[in-house]
Amino acid sequence: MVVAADMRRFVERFAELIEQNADTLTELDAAIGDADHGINMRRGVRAVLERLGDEPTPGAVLKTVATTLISKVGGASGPLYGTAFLRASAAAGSKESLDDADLAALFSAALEGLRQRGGAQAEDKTMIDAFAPAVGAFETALAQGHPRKDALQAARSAAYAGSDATIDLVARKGRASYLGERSRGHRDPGSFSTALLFDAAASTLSGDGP
Amino acid sequence: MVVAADMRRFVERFAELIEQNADTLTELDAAIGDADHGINMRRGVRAVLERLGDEPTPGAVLKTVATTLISKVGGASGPLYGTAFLRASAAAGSKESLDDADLAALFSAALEGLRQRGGAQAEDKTMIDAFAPAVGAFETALAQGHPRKDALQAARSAAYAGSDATIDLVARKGRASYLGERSRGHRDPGSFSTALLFDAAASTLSGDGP
Amino acid sequence: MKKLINTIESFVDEACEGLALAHSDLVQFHREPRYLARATAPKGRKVGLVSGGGSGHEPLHGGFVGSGMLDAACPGEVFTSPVPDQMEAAGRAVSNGGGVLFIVKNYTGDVMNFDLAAELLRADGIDVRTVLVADDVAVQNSTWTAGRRGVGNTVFVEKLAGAVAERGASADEVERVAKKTSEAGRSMGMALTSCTVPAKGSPTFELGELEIEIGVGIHGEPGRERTALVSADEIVDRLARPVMEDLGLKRGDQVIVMTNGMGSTPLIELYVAHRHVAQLLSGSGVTIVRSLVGNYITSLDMDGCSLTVLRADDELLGLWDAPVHTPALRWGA
Amino acid sequence: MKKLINTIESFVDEACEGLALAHSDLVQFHREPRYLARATAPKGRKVGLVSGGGSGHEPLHGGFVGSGMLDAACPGEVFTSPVPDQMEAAGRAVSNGGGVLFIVKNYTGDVMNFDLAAELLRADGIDVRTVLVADDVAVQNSTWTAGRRGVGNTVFVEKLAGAVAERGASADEVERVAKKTSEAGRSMGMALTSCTVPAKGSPTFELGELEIEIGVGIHGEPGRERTALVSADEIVDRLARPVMEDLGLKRGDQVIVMTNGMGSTPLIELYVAHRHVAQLLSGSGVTIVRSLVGNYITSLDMDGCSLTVLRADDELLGLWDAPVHTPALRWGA
Ligand SMILES: Nc1ncnc2c1ncn2[C@@H]1O[C@H](COP(=O)(O)OP(=O)(O)O)[C@@H](O)[C@H]1O
Ligand SMILES: Nc1ncnc2c1ncn2[C@@H]1O[C@H](COP(=O)(O)OP(=O)(O)O)[C@@H](O)[C@H]1O
Ligand SMILES: [Mg+2]
Ligand SMILES: [Mg+2]
Ligand SMILES: [Mg+2]
Ligand SMILES: [Mg+2]
Repeated sequence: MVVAADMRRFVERFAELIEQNADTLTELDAAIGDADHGINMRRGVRAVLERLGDEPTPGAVLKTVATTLISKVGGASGPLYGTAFLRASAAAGSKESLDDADLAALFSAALEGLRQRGGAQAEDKTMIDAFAPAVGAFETALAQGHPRKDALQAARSAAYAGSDATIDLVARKGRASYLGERSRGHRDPGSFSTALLFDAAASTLSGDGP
Repeated sequence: MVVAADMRRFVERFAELIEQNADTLTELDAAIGDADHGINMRRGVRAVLERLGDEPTPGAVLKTVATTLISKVGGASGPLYGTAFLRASAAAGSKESLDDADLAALFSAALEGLRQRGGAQAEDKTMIDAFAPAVGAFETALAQGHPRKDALQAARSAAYAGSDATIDLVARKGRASYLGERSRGHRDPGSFSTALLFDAAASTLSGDGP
Repeated sequence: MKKLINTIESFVDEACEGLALAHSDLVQFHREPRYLARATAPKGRKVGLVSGGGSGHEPLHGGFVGSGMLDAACPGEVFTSPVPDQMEAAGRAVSNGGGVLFIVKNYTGDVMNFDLAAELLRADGIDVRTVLVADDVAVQNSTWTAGRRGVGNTVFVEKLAGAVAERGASADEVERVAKKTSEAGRSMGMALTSCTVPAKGSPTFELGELEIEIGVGIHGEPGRERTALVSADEIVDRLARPVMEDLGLKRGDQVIVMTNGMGSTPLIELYVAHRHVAQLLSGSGVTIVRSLVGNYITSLDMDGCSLTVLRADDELLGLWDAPVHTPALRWGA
Repeated sequence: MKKLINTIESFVDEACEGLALAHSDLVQFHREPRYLARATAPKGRKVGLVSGGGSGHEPLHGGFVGSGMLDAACPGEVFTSPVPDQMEAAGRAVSNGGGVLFIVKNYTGDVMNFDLAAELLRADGIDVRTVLVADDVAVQNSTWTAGRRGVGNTVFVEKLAGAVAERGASADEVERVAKKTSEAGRSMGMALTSCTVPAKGSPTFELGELEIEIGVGIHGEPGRERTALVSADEIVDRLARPVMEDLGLKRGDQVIVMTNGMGSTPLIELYVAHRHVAQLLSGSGVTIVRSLVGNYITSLDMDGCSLTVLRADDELLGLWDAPVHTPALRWGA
């Protein structure tokens, strides 16, 4: 079961991965965007760590993350990740602990929020291309009876693979879309931060403690 | 004797030396001025070559040079060289040919014009520091009975030596004076173009033909 | 990275403070959430004009706050769209019963953040309209992409919508003028050098000693093509032709033109560029009725220029000539 | 060298053409000899104001031709003072029986070329006065040198002398105001990078990645010291303290301030600098009554800034607020 403390560890791990990869994210954005994705995400997770208090439930933790990202990140990624976390928080409701099905519902609500906010489809070369496969892989693994830990690993791998696959795509949403064909050959920065998100989830939400 | 054709050759040789040394003059000016002395002088001598026609007398040649420099060079060097040539032209008057004494008078009138126009004294680190020694050396050599050719060589050497000596001076006139002590250690660009002027004179005004 | 900067974190706030100090009669600075608003609120039920976007494009938008133009501007971090809190607070501050118009450059981030703010304001019963500026012809348009980037025409939209709002026009009317202006303008830019985002500390892109980027975005986004350094006239040709074509300019058309510097371009060079802009347009029988030459929408320290052409009928021209009094644009006042 | 330029030879002429095309209502361009004059001659026996100097400092001087400021400007080659023919022709064109005032930045070349022109005009019976601007405190003053360089205060002298001339004041009166302004202003500048003169094609001086030049001249002349890159606030300290000291500013003094960009400095950075300028002055009990922040006297593509402070009594402040309508400075019109 995932409790508030697990969710906090997840957020902290995500923040850590963003710190470690901020320059990479910015470099990726420099190639096909405006060179700020790592800076944006880092500003966001730092603010999250500052604001995170003793939220009682996983949903409350996610809510703090959501509102902080919305009011601190800006850019495209702020409202997108903000909306994803907000929907995840709503899906988690006020439950004290989340089981596998809750987690699946939470992921899929987050994905749905991303889609609605950004209007992007698969293969538009956005964070959707990492997020959707990750959510799919998680659900499939659970459906096949794998333990949550393995399902999270599957989600993590699918997210990285999805991010890898953005390299060959031509962007149709976000700043990179202005490049048309010239966006091909570069990884989408948001897909990579999404992979980091599922990476953080895999190492913190397996439900077997820290 | 110096006739109009000699004076034209002098001007052409001066123009040639300026062309060859334009970058050097500009580099010198970059160090303690505004990096345009070579550019200014080149613009001036090119305009002179375009305008020079079939002036009948040495004085007329000098007059064309003077008015062209004044209306084409700008900067400090335009009015300074312009005034020098104008005074030289006045000293030459309408004579068809100039003897040693005429030449000495012409040089000294030019120097006087420079002094009046710019108000600079010896050791102010200006073209005066090449011009005055050159004129002095010319007069001394003639007084000692040396032939004009040798006197011109003496003027040439004195001009280059005078220019060398500006390196150790602190500028008190012109743009370089704004640097105070920091102007020391650099050659004054105008003193070097003046040395080129006497260099050109030495090889063209000796009165023994081209 | 060499800049006049104290810390990366305080950069935008300090610039806003400096602006408000230099123009305290016109603009005041609200720190949390960050926005710049007119020092003196206009009287009556005037439609409130709010714009904003990433910082680094100065004088856009803060330099256009004042009578006859914006009521408030929301500066984001450098090249990062502002957050909804800012537009919400600014919108609330300038809403006077007459409604609020958001002028938004068409970037995904800006659009989403302004949308979130509009949702919040509407929930409180405030009438919020949004006009998108999407004038960069460097980007090939297509319905299934994010559309064109918003660049120089933003200045024109802010001026003309600002003028009609100042006259006390209704929200419908202000929205109409803003949309009409947005549709009547096209732009294209180019870079001689990259810009350097302070937080990144190194140039966004690399250009060779003799390379230029044609169609560059105002955040250093790559453009249509990277090509060899050519003369000012050739550069202007490559900007002006797509702009004129896309706008479908014909003989007899009247235009307002902006030859804009990207931030590090000396004015003397902008005038050299503008000369050929004027030659090209006149050569095509187009009449330039008004011109702006200078830095109006910049990209930090990028060297380069952009061209914006607005087809102006008598209505737009009249609004252009209406008094404006802001830090960066002023006449008739 | 990357510039918006066609040929080195045509550079200045083309920029003048561009200026005149962009502001044909204000300025007309005379090619041979080169000067920019008002498009519409002022009425009556107004004193004609003529300034000029090397090009590369735009908008100075051409951008200040118009009502309430200059009658004509004589642009030399880049960083090279104009030739006497130009000032003679411009002086003749604007002399209307009321006399002519030459506003000359204190550089040997400028002084001598303007002097020659004045001699020629006086020979024709025209009353020519000259005011020298010599405000750069980076240069230690001394009676036996060429004196201080003329920099930012030129903008103030042109504005205030222009305002009083526009009111129809006599040559004596215009000269008095010009001299008074010239004496009441001080400046100092700094460079983050060198400028590149087109004809030379490479930077005038070399600065290391983390070096700056304090007290630089507007032609890239070396300044007081070369030092390590420091914060914007420290840079402003090093400019403002010598300026304030030299001006002998005391509590209660009123000043007009200009935080000026050297050509390639982004406006956002100038505002960061201006913030501290304002803080320092207010902190000393000095009241800033008016401010200019932007590019007013530049050095081609140099990155850096300069500060000009003018002690302004009520007379000068009133003249400052008088209407001005030029390409680069406009209010009340
Ligand atoms: N419409 C969209 N839907 C989903 N993701 C998007 C959309 N637009 C942009 N993104 C994502 O946002 C990322 C860029 O984020 P960021 O650089 O922080 O914002 P900005 O583009 O405003 O600078 C892109 O790499 C992409 O993954
Ligand atoms: N007052 C003066 N008297 C004599 N020579 C001077 C004076 N001022 C400057 N010069 C000379 O002029 C030279 C600079 O010429 P130039 O670079 O063409 O003009 P500017 O200084 O206006 O850029 C100096 O090197 C110096 O020799
Ligand atoms: Mg980005
Ligand atoms: Mg020089
Ligand atoms: Mg961004
Ligand atoms: Mg010079």
